[in-house]
Amino acid sequence: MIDLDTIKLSNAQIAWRAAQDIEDGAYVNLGIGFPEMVARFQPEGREAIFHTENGVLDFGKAPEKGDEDWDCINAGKKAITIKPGTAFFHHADSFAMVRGGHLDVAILGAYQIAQNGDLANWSTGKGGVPAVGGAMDLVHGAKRVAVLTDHVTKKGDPKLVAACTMPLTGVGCVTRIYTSLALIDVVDGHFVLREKIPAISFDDLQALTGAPLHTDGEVIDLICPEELA
Amino acid sequence: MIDLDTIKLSNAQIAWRAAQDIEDGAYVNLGIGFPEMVARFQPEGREAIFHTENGVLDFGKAPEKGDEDWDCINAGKKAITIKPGTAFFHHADSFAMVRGGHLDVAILGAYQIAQNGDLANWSTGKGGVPAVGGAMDLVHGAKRVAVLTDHVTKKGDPKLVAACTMPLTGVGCVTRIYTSLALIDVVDGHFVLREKIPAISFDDLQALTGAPLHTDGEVIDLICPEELA
Amino acid sequence: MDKTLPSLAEAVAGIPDGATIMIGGFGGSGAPIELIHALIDQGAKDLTVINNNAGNGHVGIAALIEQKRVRKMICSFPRSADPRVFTEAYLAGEIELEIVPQGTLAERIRAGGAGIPAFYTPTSYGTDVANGKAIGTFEGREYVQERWLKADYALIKAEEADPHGNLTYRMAARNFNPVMATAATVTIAQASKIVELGAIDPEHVITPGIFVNHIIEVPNPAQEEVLNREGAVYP
Amino acid sequence: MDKTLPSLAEAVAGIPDGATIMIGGFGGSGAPIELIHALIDQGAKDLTVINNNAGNGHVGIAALIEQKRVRKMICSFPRSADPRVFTEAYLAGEIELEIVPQGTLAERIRAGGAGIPAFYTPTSYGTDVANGKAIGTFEGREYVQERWLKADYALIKAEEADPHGNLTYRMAARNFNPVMATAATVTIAQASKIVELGAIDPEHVITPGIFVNHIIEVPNPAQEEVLNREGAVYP
Repeated sequence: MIDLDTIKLSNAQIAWRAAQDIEDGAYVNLGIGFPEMVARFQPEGREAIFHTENGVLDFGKAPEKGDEDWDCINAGKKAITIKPGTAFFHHADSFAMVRGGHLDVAILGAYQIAQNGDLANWSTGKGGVPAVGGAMDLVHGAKRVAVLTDHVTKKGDPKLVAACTMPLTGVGCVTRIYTSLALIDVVDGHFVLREKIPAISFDDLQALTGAPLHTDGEVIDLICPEELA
Repeated sequence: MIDLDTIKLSNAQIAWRAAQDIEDGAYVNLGIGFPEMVARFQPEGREAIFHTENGVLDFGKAPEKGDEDWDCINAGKKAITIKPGTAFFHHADSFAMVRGGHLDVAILGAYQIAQNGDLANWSTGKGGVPAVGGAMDLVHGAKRVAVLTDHVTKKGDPKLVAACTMPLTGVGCVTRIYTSLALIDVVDGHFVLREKIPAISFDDLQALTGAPLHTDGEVIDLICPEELA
Repeated sequence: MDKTLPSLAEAVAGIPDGATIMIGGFGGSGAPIELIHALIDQGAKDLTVINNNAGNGHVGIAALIEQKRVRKMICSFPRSADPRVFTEAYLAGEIELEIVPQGTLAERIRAGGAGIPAFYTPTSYGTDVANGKAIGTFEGREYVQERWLKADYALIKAEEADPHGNLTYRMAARNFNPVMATAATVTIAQASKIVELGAIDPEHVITPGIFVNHIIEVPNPAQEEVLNREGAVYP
Repeated sequence: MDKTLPSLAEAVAGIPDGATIMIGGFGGSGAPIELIHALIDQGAKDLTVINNNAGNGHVGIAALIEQKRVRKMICSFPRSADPRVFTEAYLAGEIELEIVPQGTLAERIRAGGAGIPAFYTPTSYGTDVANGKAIGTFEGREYVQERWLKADYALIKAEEADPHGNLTYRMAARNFNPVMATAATVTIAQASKIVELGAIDPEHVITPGIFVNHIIEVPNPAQEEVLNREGAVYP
């Protein structure tokens, strides 16, 4: 059996790959946690404008420790900064941007993604305190909804599945999945493999995926910067 | 037959009477035209805050001729001025104030008012160009909807009627009617006469009114300042 | 990223015949006269125009109607004083009219921009304007179901714009402009002044740039009211 | 007209047991800590609290919950890092929870303030959160019907206030505060500074005074985040 830990992409590499798809001038919302990392890898010469649900557009980097202004935070409640071009607005206006289709891309984390684009990322369904936040709005608002995720769970179970077993965040909403092993699109109810890391074979990747992987033309080698490994 | 023209209140007197009912601190919208006159007669010591649908709260008096700034107008497209406390906002926010019940009083003109509080004031139903403006929003938004009107039409027909024959602006919305002869409330589907000018008898007033006038306690003499006649 | 275009003509160049266009303003206040006149010069016809009114005098929307470019008006208050360009076209059966109460018009446009396909309002319940619309009862009271309103283009008038399209408005010229900016596929804003990025305080931005596609500087823009008092005619 | 009250205690004095209270803020940003602590001192219990979150640490809403004053939370994201005041109360069955997606929460509150009893949103369609809600189909797509949300009181945090209750907000501390101000029977705003009438530029007013009943000056207000990093506990 292959040792995934030695071959899989790091979170930084997955985020880097997602960043390569963000066009110049795109309005982008990055989910709390791992997806926030995408902002670090915006290709030079391309300017993305980041939106955060709590009412800030076009914000700057995190401040130095000790320089935080706790009135200036992102949806993850981390301190951010303003920069030329920043705008503040209230929550209803913020979600008008989201729901109204004004974001070009939303990039979220996932527990499970089904081959029809269903996403489960808010509740494991196992009790505890449910907490949905803005994810259910984001998945139906942005023009393109992408997911960043490990290809499998910590226990090794597929996260890309035939049908989600966990409570859904949204129906048929995900269009692209950046995993630790591959780049997969959701097309007409199927997973379509676009890119995979060279260290894994198609068959091994299929074995780690809970629904059939289709191809549509060449599968490209997914190569990410070594220094992010 | 009585000569109404010699006894009836002037528009200024009707507006004056309406102004006496506006409490200190009330938020008030005055309809285009005749109702705008109410602002002139705000009793001393009571401060009303005026709202105009096109996005201004707490505006000042009309500017001197020649001093108009045509970016600063009211719903009647007349020039207004700002004063300490003025706020500007967009149209959706403005009608959130209206529809959301934040106005204390709206005072409108009328073609017909029915004894159940139905109001017709936007279309005579006779063709021409229909134009509704903000009246349909105002009648369902303000906590209190009052009407200023001549008691009868130019032809002498009642404007206070059993049921409106003209297209409705709103259903059961009017609570108080200031006419050129009387002050009448709408209570439980009836016209209740509160005040009338001394120069007209109850019977003559009833004859000019298209539905029964009820009383509930004393009918007070409606006395307005002579200098406004 | 710089959303600035060099000319009004370029800004409106892509608007096709048959387009639905929201035009900001309430009467003349906030009306993007220069953009409307550029649209007249451009020649697009068979337009559906959404505005609170239907023009005044012989400039702006009235001129667009006079040039027979407008198939349909969606508005709350199309009546105007003399000259009565819309009125005559309407009575001659040359232009369609959809009357929408003013607050419902503003809310339908906001809904279009906010991804809300339908909502319920007390406005117009029991009137002819509600004919044919679904009625809902909530907490014992009846409401009329209204649908969102969107457009292919919005032509709006701002006071300041920065290169990312962040906008401010002057006084009551704000009116429908910010909501229309949110509800069109392509929003084109004329601004009295284009300022450098960062010159607008982030707390004073009224329309964030995400809603704006193109900006054009039009210093000292015309006021419809002033033009009409001067008897101006366009073109 | 002057809406200024002399003390936090007077501002919250009238809040009865069982009241529904909107509390502004997103996490600690924009949270009216001093008003919440005055409410704790006042003693009202059996409250329904509407906020994006359910408190952090042992101050603000977390302290209100810890003092067992809250019967029910309506929020989008009640999870918090240690200490987990809400989590423990919830798992112990001591507090009710209504989970609302964040954008739906904001829109329901806006609808409450804007006189819109119900609206349709794509958000939550096909999920457990939509269970039992009416579904509407518009232009071939399904949407969930959501109802307005109103409150007896809103406790909000502003930056500047004038005597008529016109408000501004500081940076992202704006968040839910302006919409909550519109949706409560009584809106009480604490402001870092009360300025004279006319000191706020009419174009910079974010919450017009019509939405505000009482203002109280609270200079140098506490930041929940800072309090929690210091390990603060209230009372």
